[in-house]
Amino acid sequence: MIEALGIWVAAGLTLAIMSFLYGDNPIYKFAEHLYVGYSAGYWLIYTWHFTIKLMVIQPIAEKQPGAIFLVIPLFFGVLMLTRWFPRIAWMSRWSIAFTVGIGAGLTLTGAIHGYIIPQVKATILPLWTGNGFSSFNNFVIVIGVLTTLIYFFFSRPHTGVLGKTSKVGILFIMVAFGASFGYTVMARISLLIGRLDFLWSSILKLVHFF
Amino acid sequence: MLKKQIPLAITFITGVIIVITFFIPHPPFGRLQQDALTWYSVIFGFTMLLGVDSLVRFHYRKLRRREKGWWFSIIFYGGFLLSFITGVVSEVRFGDAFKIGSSFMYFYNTILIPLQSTMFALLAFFIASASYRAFRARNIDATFLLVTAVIVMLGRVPVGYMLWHKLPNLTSWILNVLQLGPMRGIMIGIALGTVAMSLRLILGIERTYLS
Amino acid sequence: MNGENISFWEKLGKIDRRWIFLIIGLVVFIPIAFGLRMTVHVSPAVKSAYDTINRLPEGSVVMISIDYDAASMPELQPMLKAILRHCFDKNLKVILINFWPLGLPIGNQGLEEVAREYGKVYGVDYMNLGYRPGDIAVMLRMGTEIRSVFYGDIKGTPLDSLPMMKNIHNYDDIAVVVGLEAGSMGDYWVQYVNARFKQDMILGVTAVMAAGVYPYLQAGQIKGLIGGLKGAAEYEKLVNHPAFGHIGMASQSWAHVVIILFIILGNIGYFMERRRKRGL
Amino acid sequence: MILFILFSTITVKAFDTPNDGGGSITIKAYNVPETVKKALVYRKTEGDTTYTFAGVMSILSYRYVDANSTIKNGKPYYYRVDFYFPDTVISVESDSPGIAYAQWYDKTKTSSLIFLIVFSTLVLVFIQLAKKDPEGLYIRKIPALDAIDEAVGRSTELGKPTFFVHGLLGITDAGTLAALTILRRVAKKVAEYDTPILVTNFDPIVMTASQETVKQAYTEAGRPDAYNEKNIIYLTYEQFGYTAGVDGLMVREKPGAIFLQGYFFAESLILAETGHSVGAIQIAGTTAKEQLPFFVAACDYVLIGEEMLAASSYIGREPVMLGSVKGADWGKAFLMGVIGIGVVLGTVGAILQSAGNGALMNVFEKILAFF
Repeated sequence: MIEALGIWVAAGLTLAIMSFLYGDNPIYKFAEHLYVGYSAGYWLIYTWHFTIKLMVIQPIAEKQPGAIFLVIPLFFGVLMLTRWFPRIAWMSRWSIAFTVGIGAGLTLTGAIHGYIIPQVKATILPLWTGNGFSSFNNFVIVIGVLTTLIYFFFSRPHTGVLGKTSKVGILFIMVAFGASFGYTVMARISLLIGRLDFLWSSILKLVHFF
Repeated sequence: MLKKQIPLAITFITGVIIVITFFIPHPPFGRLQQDALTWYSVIFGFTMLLGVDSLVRFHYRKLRRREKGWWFSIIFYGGFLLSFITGVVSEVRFGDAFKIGSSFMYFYNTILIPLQSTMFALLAFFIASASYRAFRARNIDATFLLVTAVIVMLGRVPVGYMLWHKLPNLTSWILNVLQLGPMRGIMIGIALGTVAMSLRLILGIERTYLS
Repeated sequence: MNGENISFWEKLGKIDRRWIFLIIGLVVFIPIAFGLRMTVHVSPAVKSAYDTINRLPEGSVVMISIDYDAASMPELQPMLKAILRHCFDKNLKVILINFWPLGLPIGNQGLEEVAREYGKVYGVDYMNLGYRPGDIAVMLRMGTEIRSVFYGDIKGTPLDSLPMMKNIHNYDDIAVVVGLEAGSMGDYWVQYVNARFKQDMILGVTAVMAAGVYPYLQAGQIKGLIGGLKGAAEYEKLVNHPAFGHIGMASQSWAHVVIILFIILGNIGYFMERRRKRGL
Repeated sequence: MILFILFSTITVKAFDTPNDGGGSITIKAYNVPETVKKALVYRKTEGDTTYTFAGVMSILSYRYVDANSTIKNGKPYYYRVDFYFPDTVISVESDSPGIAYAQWYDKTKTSSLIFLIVFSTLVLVFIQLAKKDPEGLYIRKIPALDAIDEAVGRSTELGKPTFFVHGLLGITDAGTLAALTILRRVAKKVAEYDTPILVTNFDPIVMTASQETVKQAYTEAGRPDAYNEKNIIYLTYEQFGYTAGVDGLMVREKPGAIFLQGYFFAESLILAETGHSVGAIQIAGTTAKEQLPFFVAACDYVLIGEEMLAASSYIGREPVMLGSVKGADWGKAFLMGVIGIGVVLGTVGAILQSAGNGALMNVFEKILAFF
């Protein structure tokens, strides 16, 4: 019985969200508010369990080495809560500043080590490989990278040679976007297939149930 | 001073330490990047309270003022309390609300999963309407976008193979070669922009939320 | 006569998008309801993923990272099942790990289902690490010792009491990491784990991400790439076990054709209108 | 049965794992015949009489990194590797013990360090130059940023609110920080025109930063009294819950202008199509390369990747900022130079190699390996 109820609820909510395609309506509004409310509560529990309990309480209770350093985020975490008290709310900026500092440091090194170096390395391709077709492919890749980078030059007017190459760059970008879009259509249809398959098998199950 | 200089100093010191320790494997520096991420999560945990508080108040205001559609805010509270209470109960009973078989996970499966998947599946419809409306050969840029999209769309499904048996090969070539350069260019550009932005933040040149 | 034509094309250009929605819905639904199927051709990127796993000696460890939730299940779950079938068929050991907590029950469900088919034993042939928060921090720490983050498995059993885990400590003990990705976790796997620990990786991604992660394949940072439901269908074909991926390909094909027809109609309408405006 | 073949050609070396924080020893085997089926590594240290099992060596790389938690820095460890052949097992001991150390510098990151130094120097130099001589600094046109004022203006004329929808990543993402810069500009215009704004947030930390940003913008516009914190709301930390919520707000409030800024995932198109259906001018910006095509298709203006990250300089037009953009461009030119030189070297090397001279190709491969 409880399983059948689950199927009814799941199938009903699926249809409620789909009704948004027709236009805003009370059924969608119901599902939307339930969704926002339920997931907000879900993530609160999630944060409690996985962040506060597992990352703060457990290491301190077990006296794990290095747990003492948790004082740092606890301090800034509490400072964040000063926003509830308008008079000292400005102190929360310290916490924002700290998170921004962490973010800046990590993304700076991450972008260089994880993106720039490997991708530049992968672009250094010989234009002659002994095979005409793969040589041509390498040529296309190198030109694609360079002209795209030219498009993202900001400090010079895009006129003359720079202008022409950046035009080629934007054409390459459009091809990439088209490819990405075309490729994605597939994924989106797959999702709908998954959902309609679920609806159809739910209907079959419920018919069978009665 | 306290309101502007100190935050700038905090960002500067934190950023510089994290960048330098990236190159030092020796303890205790080698682990600092990982620890910093944990610290970030902890601060995030505290801030979550502020977020939920803002959302709860938003709906409380609607209820109190009896704004249009106010009674949907009751649904919001219903949903919120359902997950919150089953979460607390499961957490107390099992010590872990995420244990398979808890009431918290039951509602997760019956409520959240269908909502999530259906919302995602709406994209199938929107991608069709967006293609219809936006893919017009207005100029040369748009034409390039349109033609590539159509080729790839066809080349990725068996029908494409039936139309022209080389179409999947052409699609593979577009994905592996033609679009690779610009994608990589965009990625390198974003990474460079990110490095420049991070530098500006650490140096205190970029300070959106401060002054 | 001419006047009627113009108004027809103009109307078509501004058609209520709900008609488009209805047609797409029908085109996808009909093959599902009537069980229509289509044949699939294997692409090199998927073949290369298959070969990477196929080459592994018996007993090697494959770590599969479940980095998706219910929303991407239709695309990634068939992939998970096909890869699991391949691993169990070749007597490889499987470790599941999760970076999306919401994917926890989904990954486990797929794992248990396929393991049952092959009569595999938990803790000996496969296991599930579960989830720990911290994303990149977790990935990096597993580079020295898995136990420094995962004290126990998904049920809390200490790792050392699972026979298969006795000799598994870090990435050096893992032959291949397969990331099934619906978000940015795949980038982290490549940028942190592949870059720092030279770990062999395969990515299985939602179709939307596939174009974006192709550079990794070309740069040799990943050994294979499985993209979307089509990729899953291709892998199903390679392991000789057609499943959900195959059923969906018919709906998929017809939906693509219909969308392309829409684009063509839209463009005819656009050019008719432009010609009329020039004429005036 | 274990056969000890004294004259086996296999050798095993144990050495400190380079570029790490200590506590790890690498064991590598050389001259291993291809017929080997598996290789098991055993460890012993001073005071041990027998070897204990350490792990399985990869038979592709013939390398094993022993990072067992018992390994102490500075202490010698002896290793034995058992190689399993179809018909026999050969045990080989390491010729000398391995001793683990912690390193102060990670050599594998030298290329990153060099780039970091070059790039930072360029940015700093151009910032100094810009301070000295602010004349002649240029930044190319970015239409999406020019359209901000127009969009807010039109929304005001129609008597509709302006929406600012944040992306899904936190404040550690550069795109999110750029979104805050754009929010500041939008909020300032909104304050000047005295029109309603609603900022939706996925991440609570971004919410607090948004509140500070909007507050600053209202102060800058001379209207600090009009600032209302309640207009900057958090929705839910769940991807599609957030999407459902924002969509609901869009169809009910019918905004005249919508800004979709930050890092988006699949929800990008749902948001953009719904925004379009309510007739809003939409300006999107993201560093999510996969989502750019959808914004390009469904929105009126789009900031493509790096354009978004240059937004603060474009909007502010302060010499220091423009200087940093110029420095970053030179950094880009430097990278393009590296690619160009590398490609030429590789091509000439490859041609020479096919003519029988592989010297240059060796140099080329060495350079690539350095990266």
